Amino acid sequence: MTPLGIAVPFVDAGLLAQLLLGALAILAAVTVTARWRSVAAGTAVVAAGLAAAATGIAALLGAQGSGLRIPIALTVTAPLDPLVLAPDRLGGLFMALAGVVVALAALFGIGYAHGPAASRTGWTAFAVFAVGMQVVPAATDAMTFLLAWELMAAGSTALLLADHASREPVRRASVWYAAMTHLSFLFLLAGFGVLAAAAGGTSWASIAAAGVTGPAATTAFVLLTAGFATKAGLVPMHVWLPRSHPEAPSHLSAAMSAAMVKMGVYGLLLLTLRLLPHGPRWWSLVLIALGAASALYGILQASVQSDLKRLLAYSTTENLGLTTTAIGVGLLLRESGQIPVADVALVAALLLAVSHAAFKSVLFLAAGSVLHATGERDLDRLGGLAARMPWTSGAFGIGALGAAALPVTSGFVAEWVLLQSLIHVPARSDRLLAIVIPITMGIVALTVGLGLLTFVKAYGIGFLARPRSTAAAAGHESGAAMRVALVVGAMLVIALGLVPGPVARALAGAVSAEGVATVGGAGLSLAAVQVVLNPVALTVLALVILVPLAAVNVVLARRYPRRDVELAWGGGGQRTGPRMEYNATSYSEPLVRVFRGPLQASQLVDVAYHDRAPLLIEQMTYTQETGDVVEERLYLPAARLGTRLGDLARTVQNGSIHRYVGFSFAALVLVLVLVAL
Amino acid sequence: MSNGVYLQLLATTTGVLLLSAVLQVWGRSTVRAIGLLVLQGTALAGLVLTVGVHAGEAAAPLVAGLVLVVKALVMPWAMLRSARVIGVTRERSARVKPAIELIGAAALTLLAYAVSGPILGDRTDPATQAVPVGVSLVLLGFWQLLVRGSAITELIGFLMLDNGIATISFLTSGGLSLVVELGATLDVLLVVLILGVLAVRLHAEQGHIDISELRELHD
Amino acid sequence: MTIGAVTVIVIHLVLAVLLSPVLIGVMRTTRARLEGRVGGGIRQPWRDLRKLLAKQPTRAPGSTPVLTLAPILLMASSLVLCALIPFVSTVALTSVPGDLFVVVGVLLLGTVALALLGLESGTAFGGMGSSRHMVIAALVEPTVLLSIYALSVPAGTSALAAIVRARLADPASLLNPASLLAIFALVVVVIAETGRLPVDNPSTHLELTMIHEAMILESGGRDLGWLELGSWLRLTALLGLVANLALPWGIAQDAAPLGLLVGVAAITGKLLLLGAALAAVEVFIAKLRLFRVPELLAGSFVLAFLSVSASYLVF
Amino acid sequence: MAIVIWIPLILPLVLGVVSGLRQRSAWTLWLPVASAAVLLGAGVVLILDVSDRGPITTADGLLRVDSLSAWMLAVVGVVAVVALWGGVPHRTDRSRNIGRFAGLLCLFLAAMSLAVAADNIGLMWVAIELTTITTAFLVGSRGGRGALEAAWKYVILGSAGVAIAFLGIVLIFAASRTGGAPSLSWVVLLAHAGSLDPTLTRAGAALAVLGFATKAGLAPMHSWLPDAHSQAPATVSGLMSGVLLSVAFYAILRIQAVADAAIGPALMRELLLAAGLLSLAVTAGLAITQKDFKRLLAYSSIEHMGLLALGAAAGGPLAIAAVLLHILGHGLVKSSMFVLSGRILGFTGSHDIADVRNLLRRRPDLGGPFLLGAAALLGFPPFVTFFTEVAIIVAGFQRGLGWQMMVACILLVVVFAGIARHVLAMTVGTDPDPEVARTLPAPPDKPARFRQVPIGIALGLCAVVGFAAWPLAGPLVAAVAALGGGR
Repeated sequence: MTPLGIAVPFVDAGLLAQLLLGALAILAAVTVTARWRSVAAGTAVVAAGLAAAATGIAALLGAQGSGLRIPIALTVTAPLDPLVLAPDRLGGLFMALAGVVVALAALFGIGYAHGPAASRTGWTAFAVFAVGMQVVPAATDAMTFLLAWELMAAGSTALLLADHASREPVRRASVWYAAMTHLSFLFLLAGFGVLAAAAGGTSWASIAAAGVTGPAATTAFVLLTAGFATKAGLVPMHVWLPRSHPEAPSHLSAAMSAAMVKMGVYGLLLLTLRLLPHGPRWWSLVLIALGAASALYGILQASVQSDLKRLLAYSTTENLGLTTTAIGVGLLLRESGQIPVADVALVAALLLAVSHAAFKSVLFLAAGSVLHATGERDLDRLGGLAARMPWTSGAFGIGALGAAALPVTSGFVAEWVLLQSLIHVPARSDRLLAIVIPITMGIVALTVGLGLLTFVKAYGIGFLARPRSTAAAAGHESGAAMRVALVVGAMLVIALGLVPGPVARALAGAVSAEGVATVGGAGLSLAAVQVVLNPVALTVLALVILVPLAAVNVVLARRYPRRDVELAWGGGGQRTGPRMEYNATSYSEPLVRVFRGPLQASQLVDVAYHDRAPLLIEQMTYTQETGDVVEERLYLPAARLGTRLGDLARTVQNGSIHRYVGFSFAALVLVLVLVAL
Repeated sequence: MSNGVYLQLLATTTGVLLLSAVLQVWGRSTVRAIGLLVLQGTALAGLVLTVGVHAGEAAAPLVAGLVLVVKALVMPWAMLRSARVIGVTRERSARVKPAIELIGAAALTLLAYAVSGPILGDRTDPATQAVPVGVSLVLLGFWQLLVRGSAITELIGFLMLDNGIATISFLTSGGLSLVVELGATLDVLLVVLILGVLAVRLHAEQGHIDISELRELHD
Repeated sequence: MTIGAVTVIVIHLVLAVLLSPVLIGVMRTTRARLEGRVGGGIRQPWRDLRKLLAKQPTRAPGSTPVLTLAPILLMASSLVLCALIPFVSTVALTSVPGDLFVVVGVLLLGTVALALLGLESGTAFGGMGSSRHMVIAALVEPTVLLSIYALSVPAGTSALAAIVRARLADPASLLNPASLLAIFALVVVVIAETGRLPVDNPSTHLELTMIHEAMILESGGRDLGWLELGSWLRLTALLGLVANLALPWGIAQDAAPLGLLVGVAAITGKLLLLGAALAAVEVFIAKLRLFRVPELLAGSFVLAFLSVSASYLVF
Repeated sequence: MAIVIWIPLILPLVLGVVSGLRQRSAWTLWLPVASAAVLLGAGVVLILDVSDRGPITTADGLLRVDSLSAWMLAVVGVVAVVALWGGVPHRTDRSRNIGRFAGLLCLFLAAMSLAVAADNIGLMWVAIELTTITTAFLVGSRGGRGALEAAWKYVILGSAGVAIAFLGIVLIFAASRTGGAPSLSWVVLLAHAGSLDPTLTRAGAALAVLGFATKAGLAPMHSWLPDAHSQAPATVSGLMSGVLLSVAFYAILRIQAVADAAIGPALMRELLLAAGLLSLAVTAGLAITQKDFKRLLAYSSIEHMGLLALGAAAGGPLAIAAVLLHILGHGLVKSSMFVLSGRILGFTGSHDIADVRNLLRRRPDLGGPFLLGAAALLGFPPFVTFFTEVAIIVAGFQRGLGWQMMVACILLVVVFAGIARHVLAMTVGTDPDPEVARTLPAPPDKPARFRQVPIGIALGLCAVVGFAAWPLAGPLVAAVAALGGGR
């Protein structure tokens, strides 16, 4: 009997419902006329997402299905185990996460999708992507996993392509995306291949039962980590992220950034907790290093971006980096035998993943709403939207609070648990821990600090002050479906932050962590940590202070009302034009000075003097560019090398029949010698 | 047929085969090359007859006659016709220095002897001992494809290759089953005809048949 | 216990609101005297505050609620800080235990409110101040968290009250290297967060060098009053925190009236002394160039890092 | 049931002769399609029959259809239907001697049926070489210097390569003579595998595989392939890629089965691994900077043949089943891709990738299927190629080919990047010059629906076949068993 008392087939029914609803969505996308297509297909996808959420939550709470078997033509023989869908607790969590995000994104998409994204292809691709993604965590064997994984990849690539089919940046983004996705897929394929070879089967159960060790385990770990890290957008495999997220339609960006990259996290957890649970110590150090580098690099890049969606994309790298760091710390501690603190770190990883899903979907959807209203995603051309788009700006604000990890949002809770796990590492007895943990702490702290700056900038420049372009000045609030999605998402951010206790307890089950308890209905208490976190109580305290303060303010406002003036700003003098405002580029300029190296920053001041009066300046142009050092130092040389090799390879096929005969002849001689030896 | 005569005939026919092959590589005249092809076909027919009669196969003269007709008459005739139509009697120029061609040919013959031994194992019957000649023919035929630039010479190289395979076939096993042999012979004949037609069209298209200039299709 | 904790919180709030203008007054007066000026007197901040709160603020078309909310939020954040930090007694609510990470979170809320206000004005100075303010806040963050880390290792918890109690119980630990390094790093943090010299000059009105002042340049009347009071409260809270961490003597361990009285006296004394000392030091140093501030913060980060390592490896 | 074997051999011949006689009649164009349908029908009937009653033998043992042959016959049939139906030219652009063209296609199909139905390596060789002859004219049928050059290279390289295979067959026959049962029949050779002369078998099998690798388009014997595929009419390219290469690979599989039984799997494995990896490497190197989309498709065929070779090298039931399924999937997709490329060529008038831009918007009827087909070629689900690719790699790892599979994975990434880049440039890239886009001829006003049907069928089949446990699993298992269980 399951804890919920749900009958066993619920999970199976839920899985089946997702697949059927997905099919229904595709059917709707193909058959319904353009006018009602978004509504019909979008509703079906929302339903599929909700089904996934329900199924996932049931599985997270312990419900088990008997397994949904996929029939394939390839005769199922060793080492290929049957293809079965049956989420475990961890899988349930990620399925629920994906489902909620998909439901939000699709709901938003009903109002948002236009042009190619609302075409037959667009909605079909979105449905394939959504269902594929929801099913990934339900896979119980490598083939099913890869199948769902590739459906997710194919759907998202197709949708990415569908939007603005004739814009050059989209094509370039989609080539990057497709190539990196396939790289990830082949890493995974090779990794699972190694595991299947060592274990004699492809199902998780048989791999776990085989207890693979030695070089096979190491190879598999390296390959699979590389594959999952690519999907999770970790440095140095993050390059597809800041290219594809901005170009994708916003509901897809939201789903990709909030849910799809999480499948990389799920994979890492699956790998390190279930498939190869007894890895050596350096595995966890690899994860910590990957995570810390991604966190710091991601947020550093995010803080200097002026493209809103690109900023959010880099911030995804940061958050996934933090999550990976938490996983690494958890594994390091498990390996050191510090189980209670390790459990806290793992719960922190899950909380980070869940909270990121919540706030990042809100942020991307709000960015989509801005894009929808103004056609701009360049912060340098936005501004003043808080007055014009109150719902959007409110939702973005809450999302930004979450992303900046401020109380009382989900982001704060997640980072609180991560920090608590770090400071409670019993490092006195272990020199390695005594070095690694403080460094990790420092990096996490710097990340948090820069995150604050990033989101103050994003919100302050994008939504406050005065519009910096006519498009921004013409901004208007979005339609009902989009608003509902935004509000629900923002409420999730707050709700997860207000009641961390029950959330964390449910998550703890997914990684079988002990010592996570609820206090006072909402608060969170961790056995390994001697402090409780009760955001509700904190909120009450703050309200107790705030209410009298507000009352005093109201009284004062009655007595001394505000004066409406035409020229309040600009030192009380002349109204400054929008071009005089601080913009996103100038906002991050001090930071660029500090981190010139890793940002590949170049600044150029171009001064044009007056013709006849050389001391007078006619015009000044300031250009600041930042680049991605990983892309410039790693990928572009690799691409150039590839092209050069390609040119070299062309001499193989230079058209000379004598050369071709020579190949055949050489092969003949070689084979003759070979068989004669 | 006594063993001595058998050995003598075997040695003569295979010797003529090898000789004609080396002469092919040496010479540059197309007409003479076709003549050598006739010689080669005749020697091959002789070999077939010798091996067949020695093995006591009744169909041996028939098969030998077929070989003679196809390899020594029809194919050379077809080629000669193509060559006449095109009007080429000599290759335009050497792609590779003649010395290198010959040194290569010698090396390949040695290679043929070197690899044949291990492949054939410890068998000692005289026919098997002559197999390296067939392998040399194959390799030299390929060599011809590799170093010659004229369409007709390439064709001759291909036929030499085919003669080599036939030699090996008769020396090791007295030939395959009749259906297969017939089919294979027909195929080769058709290939030669097609190549002849193509060579004529090549000449019509570009005024010469130097195939090393066929380099329009490339990457 | 709960009633005691509530009493302590109320005392904290009242004390902070009453004490912070006095603290500012003492600091300004000290500075004025050392510079050979007369100064406005210790009660001048009070008078300023009363004047500001009774003035009408202005509003321009197109302004957002941030204009009204940010000052209140800064105030609320500073007041919650004062409620959470153990000034007088180590008694705390069990459900809101004054966890250092929560304290930092609340502090940062105030920081963000100020930064958004700076951007809201839409002027170049506001944005500039906001930008510099946030860069410093971001770079300070590692030092803050690592100092907390260092301080919480011996106590085994990040709850402030427990840390202070542990330090009180083991006075020897106050002078060990880990503790000294951490306190020093924390002092740098407080200076940076509250905008004191050498990071920012609180009394400057030269636009190009200012940080804090630039953000509130456009505010007036009641808004400015709240902003000033909020900033003073922040300074009070953070100085009080450093004071009680460095010199925990005199703080009450329970909510008994006598202990509380002693605690009030002790913290008042410590704060005023510390404030005077800070002001005295400020007289002798100049403001750093903005782009050398990161170096200062990097130094403090190294100190904090060493203190953590020291707490593990040395002792 | 022996008569069913004769139908796919005789009927296409008859139809070929008919179309050769009625050169001017337009309906002759449909005769090859009918021949292909006959092949398909015969294949399906034979699959069912063989699964009930075991292999069927006729013509004195020269022809024998077991489950593998029946599978191949059906695959050849369905792929040929797609390629030929899709390639039927529209009424307005038919040349005069369509009858000869159709006749040659019918002959080609007859030869293919003979190759898979023959229980004799020699006869199979004859059949495969016959295809060289028929296709030589087809490749060169467009005329012009390029077609002539391609045909010349194709015939010379193809014949010389296949001659090597004949040498190998001769040696295998010699090996069987030593063993006391001189025969070229699969059944006999497999039954007496233990008594074959090992050194001769070794040399024979190696040379035979090398020779057939030429026709299968495996590197380093692949050189003819890009030229021939790019110059041949689209239908012929599709047939060569989807049918001819596969049948040649079928020959390799048969020889591998015999060799594995006689001398153990080491030699064949090494050869196939080398060929497979080399093929992937060639594609990887030449796809990146490719400029011609038909050549790109040709290289993609080399890549897929390389994958098949890797699968055969791995061996084992999983890999062999995957190989057989992959032959079907690849054939379906590649033939439709070539048909589409022919239409693209008709639309833009150029082979150059650079001249084809933004197809998805300009000609969605071409761009959409082209993109889908490319996804299938690159191994995206739900297309069957996904399952087979994964199964081949996993089986490879399981059979101890660890590092080779890693190398294969790396090469596959490069291949993917190269092909994806070009296909995306063709389907979604911006128009090179807006003026050019405007002056291009408007989409030809042709009834497109009917011509889309075969492509839809092919891509649809490819998408669902992967999930068709019933009815495909049974025939697949039987076909693998016919190869000796894929040791």
